[in-house]
Amino acid sequence: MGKLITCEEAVKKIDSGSRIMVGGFGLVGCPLSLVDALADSEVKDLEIISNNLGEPGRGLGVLVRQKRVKKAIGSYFTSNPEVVKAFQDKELEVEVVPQGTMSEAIRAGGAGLGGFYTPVSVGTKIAENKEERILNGKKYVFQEPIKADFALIKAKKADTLGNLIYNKSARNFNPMMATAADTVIAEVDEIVESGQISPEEIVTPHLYVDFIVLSGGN
Amino acid sequence: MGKLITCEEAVKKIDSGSRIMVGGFGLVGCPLSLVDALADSEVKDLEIISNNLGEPGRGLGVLVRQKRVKKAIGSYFTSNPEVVKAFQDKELEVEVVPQGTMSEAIRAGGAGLGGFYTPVSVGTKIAENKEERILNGKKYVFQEPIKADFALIKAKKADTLGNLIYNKSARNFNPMMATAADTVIAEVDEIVESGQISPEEIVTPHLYVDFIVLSGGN
Amino acid sequence: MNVKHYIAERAAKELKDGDIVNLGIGIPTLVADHIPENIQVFLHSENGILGVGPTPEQEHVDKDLVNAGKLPVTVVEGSSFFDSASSFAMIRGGHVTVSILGVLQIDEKGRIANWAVPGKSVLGVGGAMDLLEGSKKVIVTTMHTTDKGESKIVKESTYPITSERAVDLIITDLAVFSVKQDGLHLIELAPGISLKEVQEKTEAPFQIADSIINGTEVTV
Amino acid sequence: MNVKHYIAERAAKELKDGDIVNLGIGIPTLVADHIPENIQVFLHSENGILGVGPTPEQEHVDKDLVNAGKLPVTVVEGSSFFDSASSFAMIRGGHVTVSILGVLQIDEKGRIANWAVPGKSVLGVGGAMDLLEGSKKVIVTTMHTTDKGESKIVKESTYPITSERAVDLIITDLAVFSVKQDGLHLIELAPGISLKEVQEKTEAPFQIADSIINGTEVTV
Repeated sequence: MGKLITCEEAVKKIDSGSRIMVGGFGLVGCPLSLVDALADSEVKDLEIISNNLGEPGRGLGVLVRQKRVKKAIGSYFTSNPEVVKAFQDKELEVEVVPQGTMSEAIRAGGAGLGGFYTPVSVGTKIAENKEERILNGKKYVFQEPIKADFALIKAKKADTLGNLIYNKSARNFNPMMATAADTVIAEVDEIVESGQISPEEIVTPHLYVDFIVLSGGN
Repeated sequence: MGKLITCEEAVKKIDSGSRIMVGGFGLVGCPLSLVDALADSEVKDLEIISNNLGEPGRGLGVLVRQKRVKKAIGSYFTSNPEVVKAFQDKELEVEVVPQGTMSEAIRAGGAGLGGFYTPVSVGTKIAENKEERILNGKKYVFQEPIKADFALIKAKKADTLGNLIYNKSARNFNPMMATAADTVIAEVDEIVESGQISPEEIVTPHLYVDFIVLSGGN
Repeated sequence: MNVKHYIAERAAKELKDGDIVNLGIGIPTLVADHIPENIQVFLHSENGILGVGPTPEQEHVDKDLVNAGKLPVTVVEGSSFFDSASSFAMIRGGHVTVSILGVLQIDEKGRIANWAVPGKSVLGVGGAMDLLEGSKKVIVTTMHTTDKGESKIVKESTYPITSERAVDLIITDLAVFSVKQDGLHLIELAPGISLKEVQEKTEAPFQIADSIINGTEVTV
Repeated sequence: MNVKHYIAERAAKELKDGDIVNLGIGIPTLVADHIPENIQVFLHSENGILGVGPTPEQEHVDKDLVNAGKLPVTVVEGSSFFDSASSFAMIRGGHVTVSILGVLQIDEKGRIANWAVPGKSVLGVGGAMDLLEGSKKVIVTTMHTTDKGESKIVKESTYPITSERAVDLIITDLAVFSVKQDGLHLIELAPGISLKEVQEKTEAPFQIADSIINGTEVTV
């Protein structure tokens, strides 16, 4: 099947203006080699869907500093002051979604749903422009699914088919993002032969993974 | 914590008229010892949520034969002729839900969602009384979450805290049902000490499991 | 060769290397025996398996390892197990490349009926609607006519349809039809079958590919 | 004892054996150091951990193992890891028994503000709304007043609220309030604190439990 490519080959698939999901909770579980390769490329005007935008000059923070990010969708951007500044300078558009709503919306995108109702954010500033509906006596807001052109994810280990397992709390958004993009590129620390990961342990089955790159590889 | 009880103690918690989820795809992954204990109890007028109602005189089919089931919600009942007959004789009410919609609705029940839109069944007889809605140019139907008073599930192994792993295709509906009932009772083949199942492999974390019974135990 | 195996073999030729394939009950199940040796496809079973393998010998049957038809199966190297919600998320989300399904009837728009009988209460649907809605490509394999000799490819289905979504390809013992925006297109005749026979045994209207009109159509 | 540790210790006394507990950033994090030895509780972290353990020594830090505050942690025996969607399904679905959260303000109905500042654009919410909406019980731990000496327990919040859901218990350095349908109820005074001081430093109206009026209230 030959899913293994270099980080350079991977980012060549990405055009300016693409909508890209990037795994990770801060730097933990973020595909840093792929992000570095993006930083070395020419792409710009990116729409990034990720819980955060890294730290100043680290992870996705590099792309922010390079002004390659046009819009960001995530749950918490305050931890990177350069994101706050880029927003204030109107260089960066930001959409804040509660973390649970965001992870569920990405799952819904990958699962072919048209949207769902969540009780989270009802009556708050975040729900101001959202459809509210009472179901069985309780208030909910409607959330659309989130999808993307690309997902750049980080796993611990892949087999040659593309089955993935993750490491500890570095799992976070990666398994959902693997389901919700047209092209999924997984950065991994190790590649083993098919059959070397137990069928019971596989978290992301290979049908979700289009390409594999090795961490630190180029 | 002491979650381990006998099958007899488990079914004593269940009153007549209860709404009960039962895991399994046919007999595979069905908690047969718990079902047998139910058959030996006095409960009746049960509402059963399960993909099927067993086979004639086997699994949930025993409860059908005993006329303990008032209503069944599932995706495929045709495989048990006694269910068909009980339905025709108006002894049993039946609600048929497409298998993917059913599994997603149980997940939604456990995940605190108010409902979701699925494209499955649009324009068919099954969607006749359902709300239809066009989202991003595509037709969807609304599905409510499914919850229950009890979930009787089957796993391969539990640790003493109640963490669960499953066996092969016997996993099926069990992990979702573990999230969507007020009281969750897991029937397992083996109980190990806490810490004996890898944190990466656990499919159902212990917070979902109220009681554990041993298969074949009483 | 048994005519059902002929249909299954013809369907197997539609598969491409790397395809994720879901096989329905009946003729579709036979497709697994005819997958070309030069390609690798992965069989998905909606009860929670990716990488279904051949039927086991009796002594190797594992009661916890069955396919969606509840028959014992094995798994191949690189397979994985998952729960039903995850499995149907794959299907509905468009991650299954090809589903091959059986039918009761197909209408002139290529919509199929394969789950319920008219006038009777519906007591089972299983995963039929999910597969039809979600799979990237749907191939139907069926005998061209019923046991009574009636066309299964009809103007208007007398059975309740399974989905508004039309299938992509219809493979019968007599012919192959491609389904397009404007309806059915006959694109291939089975060996030894005449256009006339297909016309007589097909109730629904269909267009005929140039290759068949010109007699240049060659059975694959 | 440091006053923040006093608040954390008081909050820890609310926990019961078997509770699934989510701790917010700040004082709530300190609660982990004060869990009574005769009970076992399980710490949930919304980034995908059940069974969070103590902070590791520097040489045992694992970059892939952090809590929701992105600080290095360990895990205890019987812990498990899961993805963010599963983690928030636990929270929203009511499977977390107690969340202990910090706040900017609490209003007279017991609704809290802990995520945004008025007049400024909102650039972060994280999991605050999910935890407040989904947890079976929510306890707030906070200093009674701001650094400027202003009451954090106010009639109407000047900050945007995090949820319409009121919290259940408010624990400050001065007092403990229970939140009921009719508003705040002062149920306990911190050691050495007078009712008068709490009344002076609390902007929101509150009822006073009989035990405090009668002077029979005993600090736990």
